[in-house]
Amino acid sequence: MATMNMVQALNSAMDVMLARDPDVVIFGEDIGFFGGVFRVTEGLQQRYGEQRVFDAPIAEGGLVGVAIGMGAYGLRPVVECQFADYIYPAFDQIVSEAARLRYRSGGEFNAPLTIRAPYGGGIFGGQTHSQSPEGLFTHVCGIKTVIPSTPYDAKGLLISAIEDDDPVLFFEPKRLYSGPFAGYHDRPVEPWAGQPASEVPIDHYRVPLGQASVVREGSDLTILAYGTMVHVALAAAREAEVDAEVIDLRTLWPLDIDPIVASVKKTGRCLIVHEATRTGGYGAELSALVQERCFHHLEAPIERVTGWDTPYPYAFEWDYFPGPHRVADAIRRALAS
Amino acid sequence: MATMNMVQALNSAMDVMLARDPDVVIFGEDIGFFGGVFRVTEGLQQRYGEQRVFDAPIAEGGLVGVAIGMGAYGLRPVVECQFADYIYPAFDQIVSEAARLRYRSGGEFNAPLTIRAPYGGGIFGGQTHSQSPEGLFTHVCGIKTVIPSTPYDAKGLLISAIEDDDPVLFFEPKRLYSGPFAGYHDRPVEPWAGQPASEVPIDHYRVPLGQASVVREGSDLTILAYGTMVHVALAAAREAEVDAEVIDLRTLWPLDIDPIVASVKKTGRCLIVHEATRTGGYGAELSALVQERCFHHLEAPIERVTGWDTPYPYAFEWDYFPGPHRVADAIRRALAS
Amino acid sequence: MKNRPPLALHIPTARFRPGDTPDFSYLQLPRAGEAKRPDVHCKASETRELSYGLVRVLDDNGNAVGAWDPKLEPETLRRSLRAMMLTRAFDERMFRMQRQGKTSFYLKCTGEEAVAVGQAFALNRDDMCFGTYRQQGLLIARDWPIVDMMNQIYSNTRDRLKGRQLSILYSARDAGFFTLSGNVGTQFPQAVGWAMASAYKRDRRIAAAWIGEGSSAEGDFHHGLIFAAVYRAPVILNLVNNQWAISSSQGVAGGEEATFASRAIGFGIPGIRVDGNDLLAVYAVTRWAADRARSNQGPTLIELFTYRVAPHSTSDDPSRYRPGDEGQHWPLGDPVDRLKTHLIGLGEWSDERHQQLAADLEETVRAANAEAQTYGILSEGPHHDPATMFEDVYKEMPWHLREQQAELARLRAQREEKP
Amino acid sequence: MKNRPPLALHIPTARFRPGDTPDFSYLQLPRAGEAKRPDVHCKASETRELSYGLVRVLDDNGNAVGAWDPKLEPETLRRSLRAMMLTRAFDERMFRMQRQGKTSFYLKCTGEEAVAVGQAFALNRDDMCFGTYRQQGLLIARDWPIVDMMNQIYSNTRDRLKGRQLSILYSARDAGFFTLSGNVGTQFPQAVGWAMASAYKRDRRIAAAWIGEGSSAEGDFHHGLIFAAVYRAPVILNLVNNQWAISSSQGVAGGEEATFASRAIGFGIPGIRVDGNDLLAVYAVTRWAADRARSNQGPTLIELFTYRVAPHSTSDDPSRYRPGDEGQHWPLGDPVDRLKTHLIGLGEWSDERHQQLAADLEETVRAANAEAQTYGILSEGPHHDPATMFEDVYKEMPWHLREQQAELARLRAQREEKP
Ligand SMILES: Cc1ncc(C[n+]2csc(CCOP(=O)(O)OP(=O)(O)O)c2C)c(N)n1
Ligand SMILES: Cc1ncc(C[n+]2csc(CCOP(=O)(O)OP(=O)(O)O)c2C)c(N)n1
Ligand SMILES: [Mg+2]
Ligand SMILES: [Mg+2]
Repeated sequence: MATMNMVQALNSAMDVMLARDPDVVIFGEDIGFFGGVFRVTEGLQQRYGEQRVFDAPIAEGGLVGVAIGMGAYGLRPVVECQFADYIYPAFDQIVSEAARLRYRSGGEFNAPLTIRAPYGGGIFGGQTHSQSPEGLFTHVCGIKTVIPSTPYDAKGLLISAIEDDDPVLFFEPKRLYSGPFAGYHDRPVEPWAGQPASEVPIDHYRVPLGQASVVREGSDLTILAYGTMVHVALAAAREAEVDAEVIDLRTLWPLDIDPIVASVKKTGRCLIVHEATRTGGYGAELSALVQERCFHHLEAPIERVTGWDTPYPYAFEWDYFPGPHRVADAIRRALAS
Repeated sequence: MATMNMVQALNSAMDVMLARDPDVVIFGEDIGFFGGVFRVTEGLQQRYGEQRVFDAPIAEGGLVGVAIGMGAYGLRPVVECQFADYIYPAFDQIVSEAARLRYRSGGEFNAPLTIRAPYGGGIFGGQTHSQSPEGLFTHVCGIKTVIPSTPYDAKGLLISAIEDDDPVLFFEPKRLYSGPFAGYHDRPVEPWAGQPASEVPIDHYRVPLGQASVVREGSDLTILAYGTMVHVALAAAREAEVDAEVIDLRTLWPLDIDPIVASVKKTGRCLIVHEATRTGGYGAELSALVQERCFHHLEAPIERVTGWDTPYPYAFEWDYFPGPHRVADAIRRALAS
Repeated sequence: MKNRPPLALHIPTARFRPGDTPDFSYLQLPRAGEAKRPDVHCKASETRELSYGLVRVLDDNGNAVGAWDPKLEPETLRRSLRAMMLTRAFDERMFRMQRQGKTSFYLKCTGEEAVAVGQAFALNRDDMCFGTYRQQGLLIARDWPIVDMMNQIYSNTRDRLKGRQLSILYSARDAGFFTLSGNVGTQFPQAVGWAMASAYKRDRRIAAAWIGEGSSAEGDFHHGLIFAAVYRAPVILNLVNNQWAISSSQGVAGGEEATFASRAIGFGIPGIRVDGNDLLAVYAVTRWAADRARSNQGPTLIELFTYRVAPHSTSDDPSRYRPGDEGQHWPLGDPVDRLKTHLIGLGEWSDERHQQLAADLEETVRAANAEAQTYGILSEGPHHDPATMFEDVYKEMPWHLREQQAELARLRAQREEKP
Repeated sequence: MKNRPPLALHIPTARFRPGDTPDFSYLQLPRAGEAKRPDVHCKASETRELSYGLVRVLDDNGNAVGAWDPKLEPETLRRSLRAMMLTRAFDERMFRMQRQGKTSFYLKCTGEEAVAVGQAFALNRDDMCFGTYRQQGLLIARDWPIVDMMNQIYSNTRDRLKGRQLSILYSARDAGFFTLSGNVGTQFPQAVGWAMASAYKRDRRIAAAWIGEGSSAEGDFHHGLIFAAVYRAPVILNLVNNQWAISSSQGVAGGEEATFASRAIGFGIPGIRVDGNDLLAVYAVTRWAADRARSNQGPTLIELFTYRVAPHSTSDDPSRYRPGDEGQHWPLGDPVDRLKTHLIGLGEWSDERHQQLAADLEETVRAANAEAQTYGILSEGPHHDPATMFEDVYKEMPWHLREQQAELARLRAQREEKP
């Protein structure tokens, strides 16, 4: 066990996998000698050499296309997309290729690659360093989408993602890299140290893909969240002083549906929160699924609290970010009706 | 007035706009001399010259990037993406650029471009000539998404799209090009001729963006559909012998919400149908919106009938396509509960 | 500069359209044997001239001349000829089958057979090929059973792709043939990645990728070149310039002012332009690039200069955009005829043997087609069980696909009940 | 070929890392004045040598030599010098403001000032520029009010971008400056489209685009070149090779084996490599390309060979990946010093006037900064009304954004009530 923030935990996951599996290679923009703009790959090139951890040209479509070919050969490439906002040039290679390889080849070829990308706001990065594009990928069959909310989960999930034989999109909540963040931007920054979830095994372990975790049991309503918003949801429940059940999805797709359905049937109320824009976001799918499966147990409309349907406006970060105040407000509304 | 199939109606829309507005230019793969693989631009280069209607290199990202620059100059480019399945290489230019230009420049620049793309199955085109990617774009703020279901609407909507000052994605249901199709693949093909909606004015007219149309009034349940599925929904209602209200969305986003809410409040039941894959599809947003706004009027769970969550499997087209039989089955289920 | 005329937009146009008489004399074709053959270990800059020229081995009389003559055994030449002829016979028959409605789509490589066949012979059997839909010759040259190819075209019960993939978009791992994509260009960086992996594993296998001149406008082409050049990947990057991309002439892809081979120059890798209808030249250039890649000298870009005699596909009607007889005017002839003439010139072949072989291949294809149809055809089946459409989306089927699989089963059962 | 060693993967590495002593002697730099200057109407092929060479006008003593000397008026030279010095002073102050927490992000172009400034002077005021985040010199050279730039950096009440856009990602239509994107490369095909539109309208304005050598790996770069070449768009495509892309050396972008200018060759357009720290050379080459574009000869690719003296941005720490003094070793000197020396050599400038100008500009920037801050700063405001964040997503605000705007208003009111 060691105390790790999320950056260290992710670094440790890749360290462990590089050590265990000679077929793991890691590449991306500035991830080699420099160790990545968020330092997530720091020291890995020095430890495992340039053949296994190296810088790549600035061409996300090339990164993923090349990784697909490596995967077809038999390697397990892990590529970093410097910001989730820059994943779009790779969209065709992800959607038309990585996601389709196994299917269209009748199982002859597959793309066991992991694409890591920091996502979400909270660092004053403006429109192009704050996006949450997960909803564009959960609509695409053939890929898995994973988002951790703690250092412990981050390492265990990333190891599972690298070992998985299907392509995995691994979005990292950059605002959680150095500490848990509940949306109180005006309070002093908390470090991970001291949080139970920052106690991370040094060695190999897995947090299985496709398993949600109930991070708070409760009876008043169910809150579905992932990434940064898990911490916001917990804070909001405290603010609203309700006995909320908070579920951290961890893997967005394939979704762990059973605990969600069980919880909503128990509480009769459901609130979905994410930072991504509202319309057509992943919250819509969650809302539809819960409505289809819990219709007769619902006592109030399923609510969504999300980012507004605008680009992430630089100077208005805290009016945009769906913080605890907004989530608490929605909780009260859900309980009132 | 003339009798037109959808190809002719779309061609007429561009013909009219080329004649009216010297700033309209049209380009894309094989759309010039040849007139497009679906003949939608047939004769336009001959009529308006190579300067205004021309072939472009096979690079969808380039097509859209170039169109954005033309739009910023002051033209109204209309680009054809040969199949919606090939729009992904242009994803970054659409999502990060066209959709953002007005916002990020404080209104100094905008991208008044129209992207046409045939979408959907029904022609044995396999995985890469059958896709319905609309759900990837309805999640993106700053763009409008339009899908016609008849020749009359196709022309009027395309004219509105070209005249619109925001970027518009215009998906054309390729299975409807030559005739209405209700999903009865084993019956003889019907032509548009004879259908009221094939009576199309020769001159300029608009079907406004953002307005749905109630194509069938009814009281038993509300069916939300667009494109090919409008015809399937009507047929399914007949099969199930129910008095369904069928709403053709025509513009997916910005959505015409009021008639939808009014209808569901009246019928108490809602069925959403689309050909696109289910998970995270546009149907999820429709389900969430209806549930949020009509919760207390709902007598049964909102149902979705969609394409399965797999690539479009070539040989199993008719097991994949959500035809009238499947929709009718869902109607009965909705009315039973 | 005041009274300078205003700006004007240049729009490239095809030289010949329906009604015109094709005249390719504007092509300055170097004579066969003229091109220099630099050492395999040379600096890329020493190959610059080759990207503007045209490597040709067979002269107009069918003699092999010059430094690029690969000096192949007659037996190898006969096997190459056979593979080209089989490819053509296969194409003809399958095209007819589509016209008869037995499948929905087919695509021929007529006139371009020397590309895939010549290159397949120059590569090792275990080198991985990332082709386009027009390299069926790779599978045939590697003796892949044509019945298996037909099974895919018919999506029948023996189709290894289980009816999921459009006709002709083959996948044959055991033939070193990567799963074909319907999206043009994507295979280019993938081939480079495969080659990088092979180098990383200190393997000896190389990769080869193909792309059409039209598709080379896609960003994937650029990404492939960059990664190949930066990491000196052991890969051969082939650009097949068959003059047409559906209805668009190669000028629309940037071929008006420069050769496609010269795209290599800006990346510091060799670019070689070769007569794609000359099997010996194709073999020699490919072999040069393969040896270079195997000796860690990195990638080569090869432009295969040829002509698309066939329509783009069964969905296409070339008479709408090019003269019907344009193919006959193509100055570089037909790859089968040229190799045949060469072999006869060597005294290693004859018209009789040629006719006999053609007849044998005709029969081979007929028999294979008859067999394949016993396993089903697209229009009438039988196919795989529709339930299999939910498999292989993921390695393990998640709950939602199991639900959808059950739902389909329920609906099908329902339909059986009341027809 | 049997006992050949196995394959191996080549990984490009930066020549110098922290601790190393930089030594740029490996760069074979042609002498100033050496490069030939072909006629503006020449065939692209006549410029090939220029894409491997380096156009230099100012020699080591600051004299202008050779055919490329643009023979600029002393007044133009002084205005260029002033623009470069103002750009540098502006950068220094804004960098400090970020360090003081008054904005969240800033990015300098130190050492590269001659690129944007020299090119701005070679273009017409109404030519449209599609720059990157490192061409702030374009705005300054076009006398755009620096207070307006600061208002954007501070996202204050006078920010024309209404607080929506990251610091320094300017938009200034009236200065012929296209809205900057955070996504590298996207502006390349856009500039080509703008130029095509200008040609289509028989206008006289041309477009210019900039991209970093690192970003030139993006498919957008390829798309820009293809469309520009195919339609002979009146556009200047500038690639700024400042040796670094954040921590990655230009080798990672493909610069090890070829110059970036030579990327033009494969498209049949001129490619010219120029000393980016030599304002006269930059001006001359840009002017050549502009005249060529204006006379319907199409695009030119210019590689501006320079060095990124500044950190990538305020978020960057170069000491982690390159020697701290690497910039001092750069053999092509500092653009400001070199132009200053040249002007003094002409007897048109002096150290005194230089110091005076530096002091004046210092004061200009200080005063502008003071003024801008009276309109607000990012960290403390005031900003535009948050309600404006819902505007300009679409031309007219749809119902869902009106609802969200009202919801935000309600929440903010709520917060006022109980702080
Ligand atoms: C990304 C993408 N865009 C467009 C298409 C449609 N399309 C299929 S083949 C083709 C022409 C390709 O021409 P070329 O690359 O020259 O290959 P050829 O057919 O001549 O062998 C086009 C435009 C596609 N399949 N994928
Ligand atoms: C599509 C995209 N990918 C990655 C990034 C992150 N990024 C910003 S600047 C930069 C380096 C660019 O280097 P270069 O093009 O050489 O320009 P320079 O900074 O040297 O001026 C990177 C990788 C981005 N902004 N956009
Ligand atoms: Mg072609
Ligand atoms: Mg750079």
